[in-house]
Amino acid sequence: MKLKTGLMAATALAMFGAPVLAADDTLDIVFINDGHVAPYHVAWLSGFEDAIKAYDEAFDDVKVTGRWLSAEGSLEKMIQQTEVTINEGPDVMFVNAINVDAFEPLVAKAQEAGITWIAVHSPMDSADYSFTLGDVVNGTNQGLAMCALSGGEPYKVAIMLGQAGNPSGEARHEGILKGIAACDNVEVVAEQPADWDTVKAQSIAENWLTQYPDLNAISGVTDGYMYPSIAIAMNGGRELDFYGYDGDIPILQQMTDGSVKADILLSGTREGWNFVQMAYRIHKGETPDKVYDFFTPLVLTEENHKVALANGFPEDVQVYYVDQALDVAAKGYLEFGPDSVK
Amino acid sequence: MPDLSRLMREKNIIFVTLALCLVFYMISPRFLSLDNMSAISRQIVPIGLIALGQFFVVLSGNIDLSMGMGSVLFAIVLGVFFGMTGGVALGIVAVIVCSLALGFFNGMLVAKLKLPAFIVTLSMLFCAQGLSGLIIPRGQQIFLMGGFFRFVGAEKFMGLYWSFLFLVALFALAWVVYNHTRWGAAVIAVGNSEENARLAGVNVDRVKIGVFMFSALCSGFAGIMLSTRMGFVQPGLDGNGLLLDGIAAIIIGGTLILGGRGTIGGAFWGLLFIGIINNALNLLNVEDVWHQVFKGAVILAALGANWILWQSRQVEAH
Amino acid sequence: MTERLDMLGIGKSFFATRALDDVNFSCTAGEVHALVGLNGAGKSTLMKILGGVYQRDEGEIRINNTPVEIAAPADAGRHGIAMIHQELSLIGELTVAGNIFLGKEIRHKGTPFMNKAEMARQVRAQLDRFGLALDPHRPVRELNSGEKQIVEIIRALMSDAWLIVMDEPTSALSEEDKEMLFDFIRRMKAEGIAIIYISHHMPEIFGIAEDVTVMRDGVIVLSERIAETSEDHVIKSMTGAELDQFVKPHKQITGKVVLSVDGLSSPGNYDGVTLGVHEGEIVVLTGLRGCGAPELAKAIFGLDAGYGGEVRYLDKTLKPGRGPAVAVREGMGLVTENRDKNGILPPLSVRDNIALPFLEKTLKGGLIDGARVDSIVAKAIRDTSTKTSSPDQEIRFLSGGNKQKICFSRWLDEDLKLLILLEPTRGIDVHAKADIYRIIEDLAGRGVGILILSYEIDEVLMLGDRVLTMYQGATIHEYAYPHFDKDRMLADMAGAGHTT
Amino acid sequence: MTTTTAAAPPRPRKAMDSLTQRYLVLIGLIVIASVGFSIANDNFYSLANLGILLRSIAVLFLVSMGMTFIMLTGGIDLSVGSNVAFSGGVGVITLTTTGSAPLGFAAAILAGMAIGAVNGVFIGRLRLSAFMVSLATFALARGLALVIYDANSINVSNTTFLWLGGQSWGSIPVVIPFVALVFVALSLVLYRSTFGRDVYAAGSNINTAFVLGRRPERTLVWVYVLSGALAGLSAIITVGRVSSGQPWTGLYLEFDAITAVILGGTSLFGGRGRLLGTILGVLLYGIIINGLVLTGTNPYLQSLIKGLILLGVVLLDTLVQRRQAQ
Repeated sequence: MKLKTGLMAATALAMFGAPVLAADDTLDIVFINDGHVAPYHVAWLSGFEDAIKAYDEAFDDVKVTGRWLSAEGSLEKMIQQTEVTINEGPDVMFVNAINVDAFEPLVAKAQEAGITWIAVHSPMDSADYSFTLGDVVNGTNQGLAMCALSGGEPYKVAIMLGQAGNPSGEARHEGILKGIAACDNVEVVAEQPADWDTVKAQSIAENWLTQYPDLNAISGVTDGYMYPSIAIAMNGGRELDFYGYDGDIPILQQMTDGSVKADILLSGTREGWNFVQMAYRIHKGETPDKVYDFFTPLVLTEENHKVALANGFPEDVQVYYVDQALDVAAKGYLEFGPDSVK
Repeated sequence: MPDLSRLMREKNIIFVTLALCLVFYMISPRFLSLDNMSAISRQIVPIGLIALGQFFVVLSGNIDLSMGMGSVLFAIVLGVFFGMTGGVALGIVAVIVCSLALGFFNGMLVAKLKLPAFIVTLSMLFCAQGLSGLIIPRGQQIFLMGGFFRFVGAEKFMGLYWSFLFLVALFALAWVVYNHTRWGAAVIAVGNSEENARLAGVNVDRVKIGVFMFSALCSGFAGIMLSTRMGFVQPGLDGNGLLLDGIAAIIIGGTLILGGRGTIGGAFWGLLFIGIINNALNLLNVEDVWHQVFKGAVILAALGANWILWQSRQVEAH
Repeated sequence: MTERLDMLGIGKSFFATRALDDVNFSCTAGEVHALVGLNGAGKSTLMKILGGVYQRDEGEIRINNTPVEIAAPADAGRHGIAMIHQELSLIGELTVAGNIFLGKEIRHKGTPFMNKAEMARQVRAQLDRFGLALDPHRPVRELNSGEKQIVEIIRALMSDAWLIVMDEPTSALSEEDKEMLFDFIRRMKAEGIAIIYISHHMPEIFGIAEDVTVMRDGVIVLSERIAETSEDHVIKSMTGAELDQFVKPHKQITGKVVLSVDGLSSPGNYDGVTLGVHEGEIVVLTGLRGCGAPELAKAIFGLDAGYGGEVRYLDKTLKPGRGPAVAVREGMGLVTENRDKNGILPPLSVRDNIALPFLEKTLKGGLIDGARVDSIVAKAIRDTSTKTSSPDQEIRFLSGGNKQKICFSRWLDEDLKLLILLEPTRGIDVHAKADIYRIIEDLAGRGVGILILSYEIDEVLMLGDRVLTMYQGATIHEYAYPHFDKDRMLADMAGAGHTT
Repeated sequence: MTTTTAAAPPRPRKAMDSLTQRYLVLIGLIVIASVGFSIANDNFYSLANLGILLRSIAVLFLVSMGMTFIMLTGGIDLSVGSNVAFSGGVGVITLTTTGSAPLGFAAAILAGMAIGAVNGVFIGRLRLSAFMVSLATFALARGLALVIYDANSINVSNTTFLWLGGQSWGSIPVVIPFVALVFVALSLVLYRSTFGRDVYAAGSNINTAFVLGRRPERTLVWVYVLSGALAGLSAIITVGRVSSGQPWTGLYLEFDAITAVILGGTSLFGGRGRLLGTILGVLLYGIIINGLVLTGTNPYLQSLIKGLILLGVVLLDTLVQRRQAQ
């Protein structure tokens, strides 16, 4: 009956997406994202949905409503969705713009209509707030971890990139290279963009394993690449290290048995919850930093952290151990739930 | 003289494929390594299944656009059942049942209501795409771990992947069915002239329903193979890419898109051709942006080459 | 026991039209029963009911006095009824044997696999029986139309049929092939097979049939033993009235030369043909099928490129491979022999079908003047007495004769200088034929040069101002009206006295 | 039962032209969808929203009109979506290097026509399968777009270049009257020019068209060039819309266009259909699909609805016609 409930839920969403029921105080949040398909997106959007529900239930004085829209990768669609949304006048808009320049006129229009605009990931000067990730720093941490865990021997790594030209992907890439540069035994033997596409990632991983019989590790700018890479290596009976980015729960779960060495705890769920928390705080009159940096620690196992520290990994880098990371990733409310603002 | 033109077509693609191999080998000797050959053999399995199913549909004068998204849907059906039961058997049964049902539905609409196959299967493409996201809770990915997936996806028999052996076995079976059973002759007849086939006593409706059920079943198999290769399933996989590669394979292999003419051998070589191009572009580190250019140009070149060959044959005939 | 078929009180309606009304038809094994009638008289409908293609609304079909149901073509086969359809109903991509056994392939015992060797052997045996050299393994698309007809007949024979329906079997056959066919039919008769023979051709019918049944407007108007009737009587029953005979008007050819062809050659098709067509003159090319005349006509029009020699039209030399567009712009027109393949535009209206070649002439300010098109179309319909409910009617719903008239009416505007006609009356009935002859003479009277290819000797004699006989690609003799010699012409066509 | 023999059953007295009937069905569905949306959401049919909606389907209008010409010839053009990206890229690069908006416009349209010409020559002159040829150019044009953009987007600030796609007069985007203008022009071409009649003729029976001296092989080339030109025009509008050139723009746009044209009653087999049907098809498709997109319906549900509408309309049409035939 999953299909039926899914249908009904979706229909309900379509029909009553923006209810205008009168309540004393309302907070309507719209999140316009560039996609809905990648595992990170899925976690992100469901974290957002869950948080909306939780906040609405937790606070009697405010009616919290919200919905997400997916532009399915099309800038054009995103602009239309933004225009329609501005017309409907929510309180807060999170926009993960595919191209920030195209949105400047819309930011002005939204602010005219009294809507708080929060630019997601790529900061905008004109926006009320920007929600950022610190991609270069995170990438550097991944690279540093690679150095520290490679064991000093010659270590060959292949890096799977985002879509060419994508700012997030390029910042992460830059960071990773910066981190790797800290030691000289790690050699980047191949780099290829997989366009955030898991299937493409699979072919690339397959070819790498053929082409570089002595490959030691695969690093990626998203955990989406890790799933097929791990499957391919496992099927091929190859022992490889993986360095992920995103904090997807299934990848975190693969850290304890060893194949995934390090990950960056963005976690879509956490980010979704953090959005709602941020919107609620703003609604209650708080003013966060204009550029709000999402707290994204590095994830390692405890042993590996110790090994890394012994190999000169900087002590000031914040590290979560796997259990803790899994906990906050699965339960976004631990960090960003209603209790965090009460 | 046994069907010279057919032979020419098949040989044509064989030569082109071998020449391509040589070129790639000269650029990167690793291309012809055993490892890479077996990697190609595994990569082509889902496309091959799509191509094989599509072959009979196209032969009968129809087209099945729902095969690519269908295979994504069926991979997810398998995943959903695996998630619920933790086992594979029920999931595979479900995939087979669902795919046959989809094929039957397509076939009925085409055969009985006389709707164009293009329209019916285009709408099924959209429906499959939608359902693939709706039957999986919140569109999440499902991990498929365990003996079956490892076995099909990674185990070898005499140096060849089981999945590739399955594909080859299916092609062989299809070859026998196509060349040595009444059904094969009936499909050709329907593709040539529905009216004439009907007059000769061929049950045209049953043939049409049959080819659509077979193509849907193939997309079911392709879905299973996709899932074993990836180790996980998720909606939003690029089914249309698979579909278009599959169609390209059989057309390059000499199947007439209007139906009525084609060979299984040709389809297989066309498949290798597509598989080799896909693999080589990655392996030779061709810059990503050039992949599509190269692929489009190669298909155009293959079409042009076929045309020149055809022209020269026309001249000979005079 | 002698098998017999009775169709009793058969009725069939399509929508509001009564196609068959209380039709009684019988035939017996060992005899040929001719079924004749104009196009649309209902004979094909009747046979399609017998063949399981259509379902009857009323009546009963009995075989040997037992009522039977024929719901699908396969049922007809089970009852020993085989059909040879007017349009060849073969599958080009299958082999001769594959076609003959389509739908009833022989299998290896206990397996689903076909026994191709056995099927080929059986076909071989049948072919040998009639002394035919044809490879059972050849794909049918490589055969010529005579060979295809043979395959159709062998298929009917091998289906163990006791009754074979032949729907205008000679329409695509050469004279030699026709003789072979009649030989076939006689032998089948001797073997106790019943044949229903549909044809327009009186000589064929009176040469081979024992019975004749005439249909008109969905009812049977005559059913007689051949011995007890006459050609005139049969024709009168078909048309329901005296046929107003077409009489060739007398005329004097004085105009300029429109077309002159000099030493035209194309290897394997025609060789060194020289001819000329004057204004207002009707020149007829005739011969047997395969004589090269249609290829010649197509080359003149610009459809074929690979020829040597010269084509001069209105004092200009036409280059090979120029395509027909040049010729059409200069007032040349062509009516092809195969309407459905390249004569009509099926989804389009009568208006669009007629207007297409002369659209450029109706332009006003760069746009098509609809009123002008309408008036030209209306005139064309009137002049050819085409029967259509309106110019907006889609052409595919018209009868063969009316479609053919539309193929003519496209060219009737005043700029036409030369009209090439390939088998202008193929497959149309006597009424439409007379109309078409009249149209041709009218055009000639207006000064249009006309080049006709015809295989029907009576038509040749009736229409030609000048007749050229052809044999194996070469012109044999030229005859000028009224000095026609039918016997010599036939001898020319058959290659008598011709050394190769 | 279909039969092409001379003894085809006479046609029933036609109650209504089958295309007219399809148009009534479409209009009915458009009305139902409109009412449904305005009940569900007060804001949906505000003038501003209507403007956004129409603008969002402007490109689909243009591309679908080109596709109508192509499908009237019995062909198909899978390359239009990629072509929008490619010709946009050429236009934007020309604009940024020369700084001249008119040159940019010309370059975009010429680039679109170039891809169309490749299609046209292979399909019209060499008589190769339209499906296959345009499948190849589908990959080729997308690849070229990625190459010339180097997979990056390029920002555009030239106001002249952005005018067509970006400017609005009040709530009415400039592009809407522009699309209407193109519709009128193309209608004149299709119904009142010899080229238009040749399009129908080539799709009805290419052999006959050839014998009648209509040069259908040329007609085919020009039809694909026209579709390419419309893709180029769409590219200009798209760039104006998003004030940048995007290499991935127009992905699978051809599927939407084909769907809209089929909805509009144009036959896949050529020779039958009208531009008006395509307009209605795009409107229905646009209102429902874009309505759902803009209001944030689950994208998977959108796909499902898309499929069901396509199947539903065609099925309804067939059933109604069958009923009339009885």
